[in-house]
Amino acid sequence: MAEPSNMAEPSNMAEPSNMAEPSNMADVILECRGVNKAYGAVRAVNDVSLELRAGEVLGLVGPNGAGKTTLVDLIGGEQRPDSGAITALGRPLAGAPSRRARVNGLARTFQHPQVALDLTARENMLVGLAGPSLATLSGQLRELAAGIVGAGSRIERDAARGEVERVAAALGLKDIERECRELTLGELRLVEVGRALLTRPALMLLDEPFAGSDAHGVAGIRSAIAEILRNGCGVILVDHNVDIVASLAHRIALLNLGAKVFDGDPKACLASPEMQAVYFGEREAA
Amino acid sequence: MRQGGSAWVEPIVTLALAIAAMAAVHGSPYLEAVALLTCTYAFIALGMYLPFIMGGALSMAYNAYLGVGAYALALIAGRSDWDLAWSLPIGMLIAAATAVLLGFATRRLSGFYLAAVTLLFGIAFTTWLVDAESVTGGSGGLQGLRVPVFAGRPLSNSTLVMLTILAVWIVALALSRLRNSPFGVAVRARRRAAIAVESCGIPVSTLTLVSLGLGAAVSSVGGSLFAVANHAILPESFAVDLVFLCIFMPLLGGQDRPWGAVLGAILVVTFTFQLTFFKETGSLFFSLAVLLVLVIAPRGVLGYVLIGLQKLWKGTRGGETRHG
Amino acid sequence: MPSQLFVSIVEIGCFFALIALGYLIVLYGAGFFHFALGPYAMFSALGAAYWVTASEWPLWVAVVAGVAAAVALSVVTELLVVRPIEKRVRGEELPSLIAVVATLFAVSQLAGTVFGRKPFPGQPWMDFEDPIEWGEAVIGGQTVIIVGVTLAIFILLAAWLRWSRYGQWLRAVGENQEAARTLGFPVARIRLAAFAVGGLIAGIAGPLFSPKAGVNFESGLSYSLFGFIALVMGGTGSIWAPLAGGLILAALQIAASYLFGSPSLNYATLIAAALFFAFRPEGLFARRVRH
Amino acid sequence: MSTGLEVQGLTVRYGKALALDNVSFTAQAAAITAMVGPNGAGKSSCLNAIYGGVASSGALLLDGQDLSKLTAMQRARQGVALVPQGRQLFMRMSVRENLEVMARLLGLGEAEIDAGLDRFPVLRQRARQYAGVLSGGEQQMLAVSRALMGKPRLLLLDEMVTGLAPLIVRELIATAVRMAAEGVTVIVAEPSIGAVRSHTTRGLVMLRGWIVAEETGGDALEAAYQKHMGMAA
Repeated sequence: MAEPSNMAEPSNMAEPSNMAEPSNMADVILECRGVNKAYGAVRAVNDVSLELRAGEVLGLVGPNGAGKTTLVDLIGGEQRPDSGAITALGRPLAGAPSRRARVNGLARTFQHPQVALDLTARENMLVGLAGPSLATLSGQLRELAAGIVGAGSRIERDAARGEVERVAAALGLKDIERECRELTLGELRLVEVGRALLTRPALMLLDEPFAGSDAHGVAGIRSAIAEILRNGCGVILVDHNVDIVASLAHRIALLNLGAKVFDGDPKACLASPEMQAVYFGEREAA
Repeated sequence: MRQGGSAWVEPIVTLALAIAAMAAVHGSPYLEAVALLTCTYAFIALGMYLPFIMGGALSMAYNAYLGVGAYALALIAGRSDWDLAWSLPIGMLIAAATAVLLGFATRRLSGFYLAAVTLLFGIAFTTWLVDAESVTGGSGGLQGLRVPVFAGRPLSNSTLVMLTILAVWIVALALSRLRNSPFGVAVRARRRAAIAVESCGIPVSTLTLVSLGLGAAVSSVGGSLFAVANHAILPESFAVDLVFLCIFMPLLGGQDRPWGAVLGAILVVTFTFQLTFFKETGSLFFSLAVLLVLVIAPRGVLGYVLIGLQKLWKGTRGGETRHG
Repeated sequence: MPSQLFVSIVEIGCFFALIALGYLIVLYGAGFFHFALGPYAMFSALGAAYWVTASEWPLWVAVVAGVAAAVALSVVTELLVVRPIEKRVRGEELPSLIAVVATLFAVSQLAGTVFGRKPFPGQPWMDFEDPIEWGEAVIGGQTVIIVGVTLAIFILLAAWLRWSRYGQWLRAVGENQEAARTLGFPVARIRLAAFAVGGLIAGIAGPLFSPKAGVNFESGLSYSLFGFIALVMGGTGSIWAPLAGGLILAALQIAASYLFGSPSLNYATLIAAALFFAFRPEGLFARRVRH
Repeated sequence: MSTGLEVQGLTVRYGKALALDNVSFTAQAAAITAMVGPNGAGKSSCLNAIYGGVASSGALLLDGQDLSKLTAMQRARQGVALVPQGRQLFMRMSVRENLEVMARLLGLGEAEIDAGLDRFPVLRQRARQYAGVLSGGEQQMLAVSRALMGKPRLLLLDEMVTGLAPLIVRELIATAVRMAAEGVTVIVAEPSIGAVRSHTTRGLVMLRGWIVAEETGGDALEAAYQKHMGMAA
């Protein structure tokens, strides 16, 4: 996909927002109340409160060191907050990432795709489908026996057969029998989204899905987000490409130095003095 | 997840090979002894296949699980009149419990730390075998084990060999099926993307403990077999260097299928005991072969054999690709 | 505890400390626990003993040859085994762990094949006609040599890390490998130097200690394991941490065997390792820097 | 002195990720070229690729001499200097040792190390302390002094002033301006143009591994940047 000359506008420039507005009556699927996290003297997340509704895309933006990654880890369960509350579907988010996925319907992708490169795309996505059945010890033992006998696996029941292929097709992923080491970065990200979708989440966390992607990769993720919304999930989209996030999100939360400095309409956010200050620095007395 | 006709090729071909092996060794006491030793090693290597080759958890206490299987049989044989067949489930249970407890105690460890602690456990186990005179018969081990009874008559060596080769075939086939089942896929995904498996709601620590337990149980069967075949056991037979041999079997044989572990066992016994040419240098040649495979040919012997067969198969079938 | 045991604590402690120091240097240079250091020490000790007894070489020539062999083995391991595997599988720990475990096994088999599979007594470097008395304990020539050489190695190495070009670069890479790579340090050559120095230290430790305990082709495994635990106990915070770790592990092992009989040495080591790995993996002298 | 740097078709990949996609530009000598763009736009990949710490493909001509065949150490000895993003200091080594390890990389001696300590007074005062105990601004001065030890022809400054107090920002920018005045080719990469607006001759806007705009003068550069970020008023 060689552009004639890289001086030309890349074709993926921000198109006008075409996301369907979420019904504001939808229930709140994620709520952060006064969340704090500090490492020694550094306050990585500083009294952040935000919420997310089903079918809504919340953009989370801000420069490096603004606290985005820490907030994502707090929600995902990789880190524990010092204070404040994070609740999903009304239940407090607690415990290991696996418990949060099981109890609160939380799924996520990773900035550097966490995909087993020696397995095929189908097998990697199958792990998502297998999530509910392998969530408990008894489930694992049942699947172990079914695996040996070669029959009786809940995951491979007729209803599930073809589920992986359907989600892959919906995301535009072709030939999922290829080993993931042969896939492009954009395709790997689609595998992660597919794996996450197959756990039937209520909330999807996308961590810098555009980083290092070419225009084709970016387009792939844009259509993937539409597919996620068709599944009724809420999406938290974390990325540096503010222009693309603005074109996809219903709302944007701007973080700077650990604090939420803006939360509202994407267009308003782009034109806001806070965004101006964060991305262009205070006007110097030239 | 099977691909039509080809699902039956694997069991049929491997069963045929197993039967061929039975026929080849039948009647010659020396070959039968070599076959029994190979099967013992195969059981340990197959026991490591699930947690280590598939799951990536290099726990190195497999000499202990082998020892548990062997001493369980020896104690039942020597100190009770139960049918020796009971030693299999008992040995497997104790080995699985040991593996799960050790796995739980080391759940936060990985890589070098996990390898070091489990190796130390293996060394401590061998020391305990010599130290706990009352239980294990100390350095003299346990001698004169009674011959098991099978279908009314004492089990002859030839029958034992056939049953054992069949058992290895069953375990390897079961693991091969398991490898492609959802459970197996989750374990294989854990090796390089544990965070992703965790984020799908699957507690990785439980997955590891289940794998370790099953692996230890399979290895303990090898121990029971070893005790029956030799009618006596000594602590030295369960020293830690056995573990090194067994780690390298699936690597040399081929990681992509459990049959690689069985082939690895055959290669090890051939290098270290069988060929007079190697005599003293057997293990050295084997260890250098392992290094060569690790650096240059990671798919191992079986891996490249299968690639060759596939090319051949594709060649004859006019280029239509077939996934084995 | 009889004071003679303190002497053996110091002797064994120095040996563990040297192996742990070898681990630390390779950890600095390559960010990697070099599990094959034990067999290098064994190979050097076994080689020296074999060349003196079987080939009648003078002691010094045999020891130097042993040390040279250890350095060569360590360098070959990096160039032919670890580096190609790490290049193929970037950022995964298991393949390089398997590589060094395979190397550990291969070097042991090599020694067994070349020098034979029966144990050898080590050749003492120096004997006193009338050993020093210290309380009821008796301190022989070899003990003094062990302590002296160990301290000399620690001091020389500290100076090398402090003043020499490669020594400073090694500390820098150990401190922040990403920075060293970004700034264009010759990371590959620094890694090789670390492997060579690690091999050198292990190569000296082998024949230094073997007069006290003898050596056979299978000793390498326990040298590697105990050296690794001494490193973890001591921590990686300073060049002297391995010395502390080695002495503590030796004291623990000797106290356990004195109090509960020799089998308990392995039990005590297992329990100590499990506790340290679980609760204090960064060791006693951890790295602390204000971020 | 230097006539400038010419970059042709520079591409950087980290595994499958495309960080820099076939980028070409020129930076004049004795001038400051500013490179602006959000995090992840490829600015650091570009400067690291020019310095050589990161593998890349494409041609790099400094005063007509092609650097792309040289290792980073060789380029540094040819007068390419980098103040990396995040400073990349050795925290548990002293201020002097941080200069020493670099001096030895460049094949320099005690004279250059002493000159390095004297470039900013705080470095001489705290020469024996660990770099980790210095404040952010002081650490940045150490990183800058480290880069200037080899009397560079090409100076690459990667987010040198981000997050620092205005007083220190002014001092560091003054140093950059002074180097440019002495004929050095200076390239400054910053997420926001604020600090270098008035000193910029040529400017590039980078987005997703591309150069999407090339302007002359700081104000034109900022306007182009705002437009591409969809923030034009």
